[in-house]
Amino acid sequence: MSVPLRATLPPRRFRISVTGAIGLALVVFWLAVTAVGPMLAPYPPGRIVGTDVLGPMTHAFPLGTDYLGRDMLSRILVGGRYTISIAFVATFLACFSACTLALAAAVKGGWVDAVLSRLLDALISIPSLLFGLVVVAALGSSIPILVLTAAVIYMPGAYRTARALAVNVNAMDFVRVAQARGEGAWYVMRAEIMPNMVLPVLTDFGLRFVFVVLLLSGLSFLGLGVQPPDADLGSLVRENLQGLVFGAPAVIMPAAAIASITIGVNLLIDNLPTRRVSRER
Amino acid sequence: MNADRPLVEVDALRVLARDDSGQERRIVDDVSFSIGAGEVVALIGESGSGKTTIALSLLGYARAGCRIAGGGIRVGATDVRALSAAGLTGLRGRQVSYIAQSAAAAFNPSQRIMPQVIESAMIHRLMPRRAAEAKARGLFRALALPNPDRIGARFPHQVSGGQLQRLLAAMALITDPELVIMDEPTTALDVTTQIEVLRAFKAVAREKGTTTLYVSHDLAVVAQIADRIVVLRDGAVQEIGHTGPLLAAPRHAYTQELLAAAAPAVRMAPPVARTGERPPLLRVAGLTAGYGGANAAGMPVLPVLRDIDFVIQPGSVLGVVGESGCGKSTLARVIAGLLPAARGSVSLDGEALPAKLQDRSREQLRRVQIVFQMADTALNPAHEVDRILARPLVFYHGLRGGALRRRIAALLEMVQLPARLGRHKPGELSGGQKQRVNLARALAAEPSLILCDEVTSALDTVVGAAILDLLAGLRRELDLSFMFISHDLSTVRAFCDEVMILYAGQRVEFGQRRALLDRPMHPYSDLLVSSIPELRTGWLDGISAAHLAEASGGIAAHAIELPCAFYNRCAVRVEGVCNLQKPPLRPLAKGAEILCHRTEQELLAAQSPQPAAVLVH
Amino acid sequence: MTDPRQRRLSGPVAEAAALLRRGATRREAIAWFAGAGMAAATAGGILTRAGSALADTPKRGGHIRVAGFSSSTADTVDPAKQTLSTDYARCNMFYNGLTTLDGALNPQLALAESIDNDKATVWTIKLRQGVQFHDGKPLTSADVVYSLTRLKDPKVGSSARPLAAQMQDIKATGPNEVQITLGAPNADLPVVLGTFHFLIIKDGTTDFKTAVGTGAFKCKEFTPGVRSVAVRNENYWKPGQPYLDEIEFFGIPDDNARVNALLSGDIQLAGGIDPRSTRQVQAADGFAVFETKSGNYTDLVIRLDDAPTNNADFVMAMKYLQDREQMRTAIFRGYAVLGNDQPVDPTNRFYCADIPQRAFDLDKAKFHFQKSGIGSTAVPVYASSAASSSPDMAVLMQDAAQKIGLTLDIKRVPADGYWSNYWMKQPVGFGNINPRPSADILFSLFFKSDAPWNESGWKNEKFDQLLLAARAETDVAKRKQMYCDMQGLVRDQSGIGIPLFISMLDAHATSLKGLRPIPLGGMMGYNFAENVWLES
Amino acid sequence: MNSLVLRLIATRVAVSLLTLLIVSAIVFGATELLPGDVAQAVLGQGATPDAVTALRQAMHLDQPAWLRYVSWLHGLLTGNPGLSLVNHLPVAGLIGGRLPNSLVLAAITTAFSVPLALAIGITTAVWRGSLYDRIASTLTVSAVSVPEFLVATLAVLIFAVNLHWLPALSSRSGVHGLFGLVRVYAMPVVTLSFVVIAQMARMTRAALVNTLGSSYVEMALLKGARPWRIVLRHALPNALGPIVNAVALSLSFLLGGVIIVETIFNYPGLAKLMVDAVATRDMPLVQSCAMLFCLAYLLLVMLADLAAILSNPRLRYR
Repeated sequence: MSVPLRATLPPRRFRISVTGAIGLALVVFWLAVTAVGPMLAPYPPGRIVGTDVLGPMTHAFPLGTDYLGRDMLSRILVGGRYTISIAFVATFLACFSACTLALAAAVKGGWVDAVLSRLLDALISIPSLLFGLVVVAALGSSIPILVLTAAVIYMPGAYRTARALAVNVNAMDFVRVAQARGEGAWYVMRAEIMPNMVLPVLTDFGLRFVFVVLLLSGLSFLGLGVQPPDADLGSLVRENLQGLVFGAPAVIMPAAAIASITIGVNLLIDNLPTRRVSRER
Repeated sequence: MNADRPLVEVDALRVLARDDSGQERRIVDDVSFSIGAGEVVALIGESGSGKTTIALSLLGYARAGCRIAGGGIRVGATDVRALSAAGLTGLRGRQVSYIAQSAAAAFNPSQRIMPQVIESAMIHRLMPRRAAEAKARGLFRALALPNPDRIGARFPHQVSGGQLQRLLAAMALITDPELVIMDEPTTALDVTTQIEVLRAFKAVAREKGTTTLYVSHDLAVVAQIADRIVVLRDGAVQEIGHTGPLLAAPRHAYTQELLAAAAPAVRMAPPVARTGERPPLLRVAGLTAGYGGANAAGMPVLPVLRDIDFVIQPGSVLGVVGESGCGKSTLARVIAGLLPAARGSVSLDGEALPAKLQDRSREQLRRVQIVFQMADTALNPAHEVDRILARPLVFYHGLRGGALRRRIAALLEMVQLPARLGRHKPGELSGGQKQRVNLARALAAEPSLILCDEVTSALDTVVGAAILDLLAGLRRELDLSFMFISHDLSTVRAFCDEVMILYAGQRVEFGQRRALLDRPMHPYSDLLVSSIPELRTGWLDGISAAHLAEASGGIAAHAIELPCAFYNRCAVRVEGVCNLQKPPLRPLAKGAEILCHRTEQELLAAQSPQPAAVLVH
Repeated sequence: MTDPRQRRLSGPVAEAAALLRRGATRREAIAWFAGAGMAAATAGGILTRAGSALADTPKRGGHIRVAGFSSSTADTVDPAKQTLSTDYARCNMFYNGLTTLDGALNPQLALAESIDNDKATVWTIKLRQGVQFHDGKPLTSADVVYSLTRLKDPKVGSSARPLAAQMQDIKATGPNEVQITLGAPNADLPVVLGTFHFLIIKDGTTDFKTAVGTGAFKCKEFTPGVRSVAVRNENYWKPGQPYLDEIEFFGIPDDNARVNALLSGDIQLAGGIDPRSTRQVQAADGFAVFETKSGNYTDLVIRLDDAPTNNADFVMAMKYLQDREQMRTAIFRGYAVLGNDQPVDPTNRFYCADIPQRAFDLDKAKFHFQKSGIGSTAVPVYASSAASSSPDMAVLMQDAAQKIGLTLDIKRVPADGYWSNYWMKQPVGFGNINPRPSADILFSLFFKSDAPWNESGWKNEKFDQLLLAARAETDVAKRKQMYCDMQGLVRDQSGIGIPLFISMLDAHATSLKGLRPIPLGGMMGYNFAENVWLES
Repeated sequence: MNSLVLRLIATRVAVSLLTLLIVSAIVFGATELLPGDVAQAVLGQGATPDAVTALRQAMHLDQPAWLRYVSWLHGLLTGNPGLSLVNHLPVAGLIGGRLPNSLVLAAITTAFSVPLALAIGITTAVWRGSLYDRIASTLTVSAVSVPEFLVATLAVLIFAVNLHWLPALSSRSGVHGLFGLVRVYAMPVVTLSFVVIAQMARMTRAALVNTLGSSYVEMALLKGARPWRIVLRHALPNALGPIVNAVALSLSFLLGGVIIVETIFNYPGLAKLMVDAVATRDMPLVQSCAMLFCLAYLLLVMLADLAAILSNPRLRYR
């Protein structure tokens, strides 16, 4: 038998590429903002501190002022925490529950798979807008409900991806070995299959994270969102949209913040030091 | 061109590969050899010897992560290393063509065969499409492919593996290249199929005078086809010589080692006491199994095994032999409980095992362990070796803490692995190491019976031999029983006490190991045994016509449902009997049972005695 | 997504309805009418069109595209079922009422040639001669009877039904004469007839896929939620009008999109723009902001009928927490007039300038807050874009409250369903009240103890007595004093905080001429169509 | 075609129909959960209890939910989804007026974005690991991470307000010729493409990278095939299944998920119709729109699956 050579360049172990490092830096930066940002805010995010609305960058207001004359830097620092923590938790919930269901569908197969797949197909096909409206109307608005809504909206999509992965891993012999050992379904799902789909699930997580960040401003528009005076980054862009004409930092800065968060997360995930799942054949 | 000058010259070739840590290391180092026009040269070596890398470098190609770093490669008048990207596309498929190991993977599954076969002729604009197709049909004929006029219209999945391999040869030959590279072209094939493919290759090469570089790990195969042999190890040439002398009198120690591994020694346990007071460990009776749910008669829609009976005595090893698709892996899965049988019973120490996994007790599960063929897929790539071994210890024996660690260390020692490997993941281990971990995991359960499914098939001969040694040692030390599944008769012969031969889901022969050595045999067993290439030149050319006809027959459709599954290929079949009546179970004087209408005498008359050279016993 | 600014304009109709429901006596009604400065109507004299002091001479021809702030499948050209300002604007193109309201909200005759009454109970209306519907049928009393009677039908589901129900009998007394008998006297009937729902349709009309009226424009196309195209009615009864040949009217719910459509030249008039967009409009060449000062206000509503907000000190603290000046500049860019926690705006003749303006005063707020004993309990404040700008106002108050140690927990809820689910149902919230024609109507609808929309649940006997007395009082000076007292009572005792009166803002191309404010709403009280022209 | 393929197709269609039934129950249930009803919505600020009751009776809202569900389902099946509660026009007509607009927008966006996404996906897969790959991958993620209302508004400000090249509003009426079509649709289509391209491109890349690593691609290379021939003839046809699936998922967004674009460009499509209907609690319209979106989604996913089945010769020819 000949030496099996990998078809792709092997990644360097414990080393991260330049793009990955950029991603890591962005993510670390935003995690720091999430952790301590609001403490660094020079002004309360709800206070009108400038006489100029949608004002330019000045010494007093490094990122300008918003449509009411509030300090944008403070608002972004606070909004960043909301956006990141809500989007992260919601995406995590979506991906986690999707993986759990997908694993159950793959391992149990048969009617469990059929029922889950049909139900989630039905759920994914319902416009998220209608879903959001119904949730707001029926359950009211709070951060936990916001997180759950975003999670439920993106869960079926994540399920589709995760199920395909889980079915592939489930076909591997080591799963048969575990089953022949007498392991229960939960162990097989958790310990045998899950570790082998972490990476592609993370990639899916990255893109879904972007969608959730953007969904927040949409849901906030429906009245399901972060409560004033605070606002998530998407809503900051939206509420200052009038400033776009003047190129006001109040609209450009939060948009740049969203872009840097999402790009950072995706760069990092795409450049994670990968582990070979199996030798190439 | 100078007539004395060889067609191909490789001079001081050096290929580098980047490993996981980003370091470059030499995988081919200072390799030089030449191939004369019309000559067949074999590159032989084990995994990691660099033989495929060298072969590919003749096409100016290095796989991703590798690069040709130095040396000269000349094919005909072309300096391969000096070629531009466009020059390389002109070389590939035109001057030098390539036959890959797995034809099934080398064919594009979404295209019909003909356009793929003539693709290089089209790319290089050598001839009009019609002419190319006509030429391809000619090659199909020359390669003894069935239905040469229509096989091109089929899709790859509609054609058998042996046929695909020959179609791949046609693909390589369509442009009349100066050099053909065959990379392990028969390794993935069953032995009976290998014969016809090898013969077809050889016939065409001889007829066309094709210059060939034949890459293989199998000395016996190479002996049939090569004029000269280049022995490689770790990317360096060990020995170059003409085939006959090299096989007869290997000079280099490594070549000698290879030759020794090709004819494995028998690893016999002390004969099992057959006093009869111990009941059989495993009894399988009337077993029928398959896939796709049950039909109205309670039979599986896709039956794989039919009416299998056998026993395994405590401490003995049963070899299960057969070609791909005969149901031997399914048998292991049924015994392990992964696939519930449709009919029949499996009992362990006289106690019936429930068909379904869920119904078996943990103790029952513990006593029967299965070891899969592909250690790659059988070991969870996400877990470290320690964790893989710890799980059955915790699960079955409830070990914790220091006891657990000590037991893991003991297991690693038992399979002769260094303890530090415990912290590695399977992806970082070699094939042999992985297979040892695979075994150690089964041993961790302290089972009574281990089902070994082709555990050496994916390994190099030398590595596989070491695994066999390990198994034999374990068997002695631990009083284990094995069911040893293999398509490779020589390993079975070397390790097993009893042998069962399956054909299309039917047990055609069952007996002591001698059953594989002593005549007469079931006609299929005979075909199987005599199809193993012998380590001498001229074996291939000496195969009888009858043998060849049987070898190229191919398994009949729905063979398992026929009274005798082998009927359509059998040289000694009785029309009107074999195709209508179920053959009787016939005990033979050598102590085996066969499923055949022919009597022992009839069979003995039909079978030629085996050449003594192979008989190691 | 639902347009945040979408709100149900009930208009004068509803409050007049409430007035009648309450059972105004003839005397009361007449007094109210007189108070509104419309004594001439009781004399039955001919009302004349207000002379317009127009600098420019109208030009004929041209077509414009106009965008309102909403658009939905609920768009209708059935006058009885109008709910949104876009409906009003559209119906005013196709239909006429018997009267119309002018820039001072006085009724002027339209399809009516004369209106006479007997004790404000039996009203005789003579119709203008020679008026034709768009299909050529002449206007007759049957059309008027049908249009008005229809409003009373519960199956029609008009929000003007309660009001129309007071017209006990509507009958034709001749081909051009209609007699309306009211259940109780109401001198205000000419005003009522000039409001949006009382436009006249053709007798027997049940299908409103298109509009056939007597209006200045004919309906060429109408697709609910998409657009309508109005083309000039050559036979319009007002000589010389309309000026335009065609008006395409549709809704652009997105504020920015509406302004951008105007600035890119796609439309010539954008209705209801955000104060924040005025800078962009003014910065652009050839565009102008059209401001209509009105009594429109967004108010802080504190329910007085339940704990914990039935606490006078808490209410007072909240009133002092309104930084009116900052709201005016930051939220409304100056397009608002300071309010004084009472609903009568400075343009109203009964506005009481003597009451001292309540200022933003943290010290007083703190004093009252500490006295209230609310302590550190967070007080939820419901805000919604349905009550325009209320989330921003809430944010400003929250910040101020924080400085005195009061925690306001803002609950921003969807505009969708706000009026039925949150308004007047939460202890602290916001409302939005559209312009009303008179102080009496405002007080009667929103502040009297038994008012249908007594937002804060305020009950004050003295106020109720004053309100009834003022309605009956004919001495203007005395009456003014009464209204002054009432304004003072509301300011100091009700649970309502009115920081500002908000101007209605539209934006238009400067080539569009003839826009004059009518405080009933933006876009000339939604009756711009027949009054504007394009300058070439 | 053989019986296996027919059976697979039949199963797939049956599954879709079953899902649609589940969806109808969910949609009906969800709309029932919306508080307030059309009577309240119609009356708005002026909703008093007696007025609401009267209007509710007039609209048959007092019937039990299951009865309305059954009659609604029956109506749907017989092609008669009923009358709008708000303006009493047939729902079918209201939807029929908007559907062509939505379909045209979706079709043009598809025609623009799918080739672009495939081109990005293919080129990044072929040059994987290169600088181009990294830049293109980052750009596609950036594109999807910019809120679409920002993209749309910026486009309007630049191309309509400042340059006057394109109209700020997109209306299909009065559009003449290809140039007119391009003018009207340029901005909405580009905005939507920002949203859908990223996922399609990423999935295309992933699927292609997978097949580009296979033996038959290496074999084609060793036959002397040039890169584009390898990609188009050998890799792409085998990656078709996952690609078509990703395209279908992205396209399903183009019917119901385009509310922001419809709002900003004032384009009279179905998404806006449904939002209006929700605001006015016009349930027959909400339900029919929702069902239409679900149907479109299921149809697209089903077509993708069927395409995957039919493009696989292993299933077609046995």
